[in-house]
Amino acid sequence: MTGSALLFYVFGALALASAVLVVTGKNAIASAVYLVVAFFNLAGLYVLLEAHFLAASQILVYAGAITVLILFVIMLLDVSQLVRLQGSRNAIARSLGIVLAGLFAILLASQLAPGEVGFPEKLPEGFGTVESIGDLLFDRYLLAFELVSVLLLAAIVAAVAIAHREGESTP
Amino acid sequence: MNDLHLFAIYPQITLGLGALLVLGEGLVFGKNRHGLFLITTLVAATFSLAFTILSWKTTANAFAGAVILDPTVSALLAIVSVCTLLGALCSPAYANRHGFEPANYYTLLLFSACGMAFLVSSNDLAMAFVSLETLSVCVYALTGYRTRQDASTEGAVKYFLLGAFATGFLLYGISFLYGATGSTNFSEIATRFAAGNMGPESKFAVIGVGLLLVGLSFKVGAVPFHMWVPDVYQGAPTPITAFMSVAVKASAFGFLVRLLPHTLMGLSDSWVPILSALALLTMIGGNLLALAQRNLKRLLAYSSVAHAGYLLLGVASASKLPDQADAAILYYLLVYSFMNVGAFAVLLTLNSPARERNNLSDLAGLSESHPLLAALLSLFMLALAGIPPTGGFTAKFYLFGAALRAGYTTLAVLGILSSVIGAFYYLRVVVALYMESPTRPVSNDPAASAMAPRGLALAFAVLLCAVLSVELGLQSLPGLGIFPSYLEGLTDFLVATR
Amino acid sequence: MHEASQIQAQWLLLLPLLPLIGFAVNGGAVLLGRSLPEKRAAAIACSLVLGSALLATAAFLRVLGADEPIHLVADGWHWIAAGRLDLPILLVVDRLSGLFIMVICWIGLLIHIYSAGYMHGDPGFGRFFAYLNLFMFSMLVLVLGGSLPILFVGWEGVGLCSYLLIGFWYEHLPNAQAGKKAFVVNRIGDFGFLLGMFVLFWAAWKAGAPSLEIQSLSQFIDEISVQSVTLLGVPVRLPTLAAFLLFIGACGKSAQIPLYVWLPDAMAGPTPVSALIHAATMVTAGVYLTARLHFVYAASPVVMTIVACVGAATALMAATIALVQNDIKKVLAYSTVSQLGFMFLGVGAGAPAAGVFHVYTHAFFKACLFLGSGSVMHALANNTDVRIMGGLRKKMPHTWLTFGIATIAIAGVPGFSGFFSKDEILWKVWSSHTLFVPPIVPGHEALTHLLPPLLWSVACVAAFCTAFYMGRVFLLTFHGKSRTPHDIEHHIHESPASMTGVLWTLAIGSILAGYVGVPHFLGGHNRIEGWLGAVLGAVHGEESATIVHEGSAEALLAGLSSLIGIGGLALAWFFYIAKPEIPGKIAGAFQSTYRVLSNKYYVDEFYEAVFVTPVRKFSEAALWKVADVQLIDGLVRGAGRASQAVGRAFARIENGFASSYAAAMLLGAVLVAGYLALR
Amino acid sequence: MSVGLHHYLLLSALLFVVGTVGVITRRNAIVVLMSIELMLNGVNLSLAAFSRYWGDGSGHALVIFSIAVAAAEAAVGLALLIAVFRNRQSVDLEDLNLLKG
Amino acid sequence: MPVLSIILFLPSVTAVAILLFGRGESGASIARALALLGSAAAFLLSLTLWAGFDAATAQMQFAEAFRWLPSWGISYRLGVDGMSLLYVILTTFLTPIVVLAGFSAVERRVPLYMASLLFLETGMLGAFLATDLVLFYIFWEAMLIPMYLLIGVWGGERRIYAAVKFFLYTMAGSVLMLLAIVALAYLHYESSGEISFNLAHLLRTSIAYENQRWLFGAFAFAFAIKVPLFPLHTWLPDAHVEAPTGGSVILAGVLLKLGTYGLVRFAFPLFPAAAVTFAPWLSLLAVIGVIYGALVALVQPDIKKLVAYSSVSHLGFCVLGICAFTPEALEGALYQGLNHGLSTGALFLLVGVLYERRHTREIAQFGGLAKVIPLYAAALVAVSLSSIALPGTNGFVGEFLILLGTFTGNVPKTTYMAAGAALGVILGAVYMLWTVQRVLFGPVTHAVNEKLPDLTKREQFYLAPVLVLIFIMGVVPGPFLKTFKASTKEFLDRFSKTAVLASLPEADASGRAQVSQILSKWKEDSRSEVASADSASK
Repeated sequence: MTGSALLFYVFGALALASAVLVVTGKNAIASAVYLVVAFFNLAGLYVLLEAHFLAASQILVYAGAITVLILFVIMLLDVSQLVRLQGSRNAIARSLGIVLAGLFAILLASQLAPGEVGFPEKLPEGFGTVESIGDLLFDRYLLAFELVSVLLLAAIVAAVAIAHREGESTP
Repeated sequence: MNDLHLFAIYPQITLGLGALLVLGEGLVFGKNRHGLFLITTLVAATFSLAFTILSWKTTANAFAGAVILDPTVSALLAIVSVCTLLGALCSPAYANRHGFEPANYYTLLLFSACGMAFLVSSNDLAMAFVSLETLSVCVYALTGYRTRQDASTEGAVKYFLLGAFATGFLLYGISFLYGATGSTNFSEIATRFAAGNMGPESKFAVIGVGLLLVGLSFKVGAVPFHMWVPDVYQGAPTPITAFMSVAVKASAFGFLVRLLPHTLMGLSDSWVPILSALALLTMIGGNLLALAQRNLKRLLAYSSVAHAGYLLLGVASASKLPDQADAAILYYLLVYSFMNVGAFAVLLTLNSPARERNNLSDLAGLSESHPLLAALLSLFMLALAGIPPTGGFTAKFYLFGAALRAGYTTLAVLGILSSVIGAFYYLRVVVALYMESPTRPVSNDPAASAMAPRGLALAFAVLLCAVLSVELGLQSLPGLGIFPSYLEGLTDFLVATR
Repeated sequence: MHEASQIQAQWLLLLPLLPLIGFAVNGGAVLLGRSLPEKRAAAIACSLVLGSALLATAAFLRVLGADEPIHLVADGWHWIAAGRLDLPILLVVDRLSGLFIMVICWIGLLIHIYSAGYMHGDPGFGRFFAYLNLFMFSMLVLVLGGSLPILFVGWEGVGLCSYLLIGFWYEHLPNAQAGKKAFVVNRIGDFGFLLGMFVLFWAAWKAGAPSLEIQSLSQFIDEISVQSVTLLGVPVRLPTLAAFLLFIGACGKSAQIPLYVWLPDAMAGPTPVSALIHAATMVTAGVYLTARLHFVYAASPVVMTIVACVGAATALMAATIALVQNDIKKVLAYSTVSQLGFMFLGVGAGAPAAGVFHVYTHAFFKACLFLGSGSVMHALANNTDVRIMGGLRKKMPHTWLTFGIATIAIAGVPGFSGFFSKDEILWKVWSSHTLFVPPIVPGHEALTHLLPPLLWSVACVAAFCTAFYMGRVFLLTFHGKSRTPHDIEHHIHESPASMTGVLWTLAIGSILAGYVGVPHFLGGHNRIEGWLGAVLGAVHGEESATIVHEGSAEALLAGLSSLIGIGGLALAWFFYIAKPEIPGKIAGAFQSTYRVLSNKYYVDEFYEAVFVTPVRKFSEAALWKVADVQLIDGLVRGAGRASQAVGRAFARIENGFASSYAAAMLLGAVLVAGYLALR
Repeated sequence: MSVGLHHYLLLSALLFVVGTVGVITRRNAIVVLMSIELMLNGVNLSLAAFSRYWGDGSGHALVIFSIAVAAAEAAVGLALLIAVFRNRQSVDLEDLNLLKG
Repeated sequence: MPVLSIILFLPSVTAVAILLFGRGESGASIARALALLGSAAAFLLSLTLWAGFDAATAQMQFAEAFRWLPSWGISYRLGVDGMSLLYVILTTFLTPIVVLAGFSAVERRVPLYMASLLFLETGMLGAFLATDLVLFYIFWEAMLIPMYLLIGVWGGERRIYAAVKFFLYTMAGSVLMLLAIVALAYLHYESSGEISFNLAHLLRTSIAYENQRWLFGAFAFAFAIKVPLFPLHTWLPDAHVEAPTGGSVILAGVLLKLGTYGLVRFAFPLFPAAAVTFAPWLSLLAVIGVIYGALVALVQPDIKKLVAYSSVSHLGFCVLGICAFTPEALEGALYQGLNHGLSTGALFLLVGVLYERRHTREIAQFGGLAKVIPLYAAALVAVSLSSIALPGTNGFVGEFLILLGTFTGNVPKTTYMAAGAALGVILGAVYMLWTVQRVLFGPVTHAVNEKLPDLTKREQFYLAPVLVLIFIMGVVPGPFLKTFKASTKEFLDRFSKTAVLASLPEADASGRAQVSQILSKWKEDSRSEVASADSASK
């Protein structure tokens, strides 16, 4: 087992474990923290995949921005413990959901498992670097990239419109 | 870059710039210049429509193949522009009444329209993904725009959470499609699949198609991915319901048509059966579910699910005869826009600050107090039911015609029978309007609101929808197999004088 | 079959048209709410009928004057023309129809005149005459119709008039019910008539001459009679089928078993109506039809035999019922049924001429009897129960005398018209060669030989009963002590001259009418038989050689039948005048028989219980409430309800929880993935 | 044995499914949002793996877009949750069933 | 001059005018006057059609056509031939009468009522006149809306149930027909390379047996619902009972005829091989309907329901006549359609008169009316006589021809069918006369009825033409029957053995074999007729 393989299993196991903890965590803050852990491990996996820029973005945006935002809202609303875990009125759908998720996992895995496909040894020059990604974003994905700015602007407007109380003067 | 072909995205740019303009106006002139924002929006939508028409028969491939322009895209762009126009026209009275902050409202409306316009013209997975999210994010926000109303925010949260959930599937599908082909460009993907003899990737393609179908089924509201539809339609502010019931549907179907029959034709063995099953479930499920509804918005929501089913049948047919089925789908979407917005617009006309009249029982006896509105609402209902001589009939005729032609006889039979169930609940509305006596005294304010200046916009929307709902039934000359021929003539005229 | 020469006579169209004008005038006036004054209404009606009568006489004389049978023909527009069928309006007078129109018009005229007195003061006077005229029209169309559908027009027309006239006093519900019953029972017969007509047309078409014209049918009868089809696996000759079906029609119109039940009830109508329609003319239409289509019947001896048997059975059955009825009109009604049975017996025995002869004589004496009874009712405030009559002889001498003459005539006392015709029938039955039992019946040969004497004896018993009950009625009504309640009694008066005059005319007719058919053995030439025989196929024509030879037998039988008639009357005298206590004793001794007879064999009750009630119950309970509402419509409504229920059930899954929605989406995803993975 | 595409894909699938389980089972809307982020991350991993497989940067670009989208969605979603919270003092999804049927 | 289009749209234009001008205080009177004018004008115009009609040809006359949706092969195409001429006139004839009848019967929302009637007239006329299948379908379906309103707005207690049932029932049948129309056009396209919905073109298409059967099934299903053929009739009693008088008259008078008309115009000629296959079954249903309808009518306590079931019975005769493939029966069936329109229409008008006075339709509520309202009684008796097909009335001509033609027809077992249907002649008399007796005769059982006013002048005015026609058509049916001849001949020519086989493509060997097998069971002696038709056509 090569080093990278070992790292894959370590990062993978940690990511998966923290993901499970996110989902099962009793406390929203704990979940958020586990989420960060998962993100870091994923960043590690990105590195293994030669996606260095992605790894950086992952940490900056996901772990840095999004999770912080989520934590911030949790604190703001003080809803970390708010949700009772017992007495669900929709237990059937939940348990059914778990079964279905299991089925889905099995089906997905059954399609993916057989037949090992390896990675090519050789990678093009500059794969995963900022430059190469930048080239793509400003050439091939220029329009999409520009559209992302629209998206983000729209999201800001939306967030302001919704969260800003004065948005609606009289009911 | 020589192959930018910027003209191909003039409509999209117009819509986006319009949004920025409204935003800027809000900053400059203050946030309550409702009329200004409305006019800006209308102008943007109109220009977008005009640009679409000007480049009507043009085919282009712009931004390194990220977007394309062809007749189908033009038609979809026109539909999106028209829907935006109608949505904006429906808005002012309602927005005023509920004290919406107009600048952000119209900004979001235009941004979502921009997203839709990009979605229907995108020729690249990344492009499609981003534009889809752009429109979704805006529509989530618009759904929850009545922030003080429980229903609105609840609908928005459900929409958002489930939408994001679906986005996960969609993106996963995109990922597998990319994994199967190594490309995100539709043309390249299509070429790859058409070439056949793929290696281990072929399995990825199938997985990708399945996941994409899941994600898109959510967006178009196919059974069993439809469950958000009634809650969101009911919760959303009515103008937004009107807008998204047609615009989101049109753009999502535009994308579906672009993706499945055009791009993934090589995989039709995988998706056609699924799509057929979805179509069947959706047609029957939507109609059956609508039967139990008493709230008109909810009823129309389920009805829109049913219509999605018919359209899905069209998409399935497009696997066999793309041209004819595409035309039928586009025609259907166009007609559907008018008749559905029309129905919502009438509801909006009936709303008053005191009371929203969204229940069937609220409509009782309306034909005596508001004969014209009752007649128009009945017209839209009959159109939705597909009764000639309305556009609803013609649209169904083309669509089921295409399905039959493509060999989906059983589906067509079951679908059209389910439309008989559909007729029942549309007729329920007519029953309430004409055959029941009012349960509560009818207040007079709707008439008053119709007289107000901003009510004028709404009245215009209603009349426009009514005229076109009928016109498309009677005239409906598909030039390009898509649009009435005089529209074609108009385009020629404009192009000639340019 | 000789080819009768045809003579165009468009004026024949006037014959039915005149009464139709009368109907239009009187009916129109009534409808417009301005009924004509009685005198004028009656004058119009009577004069138009007189016109018809004169025309009829002219036509009859024309036919009579010709040595060979001739056809006077009038035709009008093409009534129905479609496909193979072309039905022009066509009226024909030949010897048969000539005789009939004479009877119809003249007796009709007499009854019109009689009615003018009888209906005096009735608020529906104008309406009554309108109906009567309409009847005259229909009856004339029936008789003159040169093709079966035209005949059918008259056939149904008289049915309609009968319906309208029976229910003339519709405020009294039983009258209306009786009218409806008459129409409906007739319709059952019409069902047969229609089908019979179709069969004939079918046969004619197969024979290459698709037509329903009687003349054309008779021309091609040889080709037609060989046509056959397989019905339910049995080969059937079409003429046999047609004859049978048409006989069902005749049974309806002429009140034969099993369709006679309407006629007694029909007495609910005004008495002139009973006389005209339900005695003299309409009810004989069945006989007329059978005679008219004698060539079809001649081609199907089995049906002939059935006709004869039914006729005999009806004659006997009705006569026995008449024995014990106390309603004077009911007795006359059953008597009519019985006499009609005789006519059919004659026709069925292969002697249509004899049957028609009886129709002709019967018209006189039965009309006379009815009108006489009408006269009595007129005097007794419309009472018809013989038990409250008696001793009217003195107070109503004209009525008494005419009624008596008619009674003697119907009883078959020699010298009176009834004797000649009835005796003729009895003789023809006795000597019949056409009665034939089909080979499928075991012992058919013996039966075939046995049938004539058997039918003859049945007829004799019936004739005896006839004489007896007629004597009974006559005696109970006019002789003995008056049993009339006092309040009515002092009203009793002889009827006005317009009525008695008619009675006398008919009474004289009842005596003299028979002399056109004096049999050979009495030195007569039986002219009517020969005369009619020429057009009615002269079934016995070739027997002229044997007439002399069999003359003695005929005379013997005639003597017997005279004895029967006189004996019956004498017995009645003995029972009701000499020993009036005997009938009660007999009734007491044979209580059950008496009850059965006075309840008319419970046939009405039987029909009610077996057909009417079950059909109604079945229709209501099974067809409507179960099959229609619950089963067929239930399926429809069930589909609707099921859709709604399913919709509601699914709507319940839509429970508002985002997790459910997500689960549903995941379910969809699993299904999609499952399909893709497992396909 | 070397770690290949399939390993990454399986891992990404597991992450995705864990996310879906979270979406369905959790009642706290914020946790649901986090679960969705997990799903998206699972997808991102597969994209990166495919990118590595093809030696092509498009996958990376897609991940970038995905991250941006996730950010935008989080912003709007959290804003909506705040609005809901203001109305009902709850972000329990089981309280959000005014609309149903 | 596009006279057909003028007749067709004149009522609609009037309806629009009514909606525009029929407002305010005098709206009702304006609406009434306009409606009467418009419908009467349409009637007079339609008479010119008859005047200019050439009975010698089976061609579409007064034909109009322009390409409407060329890329879909849909054209606006109108024409009349012998099969439709009299039905067009029946429609235009009944509408003014119904308008008149509605003068007093309808007090609420008069303009809407009149407009609905007139729109309905356009719908019905369009369905009779259209010779393009899509155009036909449009009118066929559009017609439902005004009828739906007529029942639902001005109907009785359960009007909504009845209206919705009527609409959905009919629609369920017709949507399948729509699919069949489209499929037919595609089959035509495949064989000829041009897309067309023109009836004349489609009639020339040869269609495989299998397809013929399916398509015929869809067409026949739609039409059978409209007829209504047993067991698809259950919408009719509800619709009739609940509809206002005018609605019932139009429904019985014209709408049902569209069912039989559709069979002879479309379903049978388009798919001859399927028609000969299914005709015996259709006749069986028709005969069941004749008897069943009559029996159920017998026990109805509600007079309108009774008439409704009687319609099931009468229309059974029509279908029977169509399925016999003889000229007599077919002409009889067409004629019977007209008769039923008049007599049942008149019956409903008369029931409406009573309803207006007493607001009940229960037979038990009446009795002895003949004395109180003699004129009415006379009219009711006359109409009943037509209904029970007394010779001298129109009803007889129709039933006689149908029964005669069916009895001697070619189709196996047709003789039994005719014999069974002839039972309906008896039953018809039973229920009709029983009803007449219960309503008119006997003593006056309810004191309220003592003072009923007799027919008013207006009522007399609109009833008189119907009554007069009933007798004219009974006595002089010639001019009416004459118009059918050429078209019926053309129709029947399509059902000669060779023609039926020619409707199947050469390649469809098994289909041809099956159809030959079926045709061989037809009565041998009918060949003479068929053979002569064949030789004549060659």
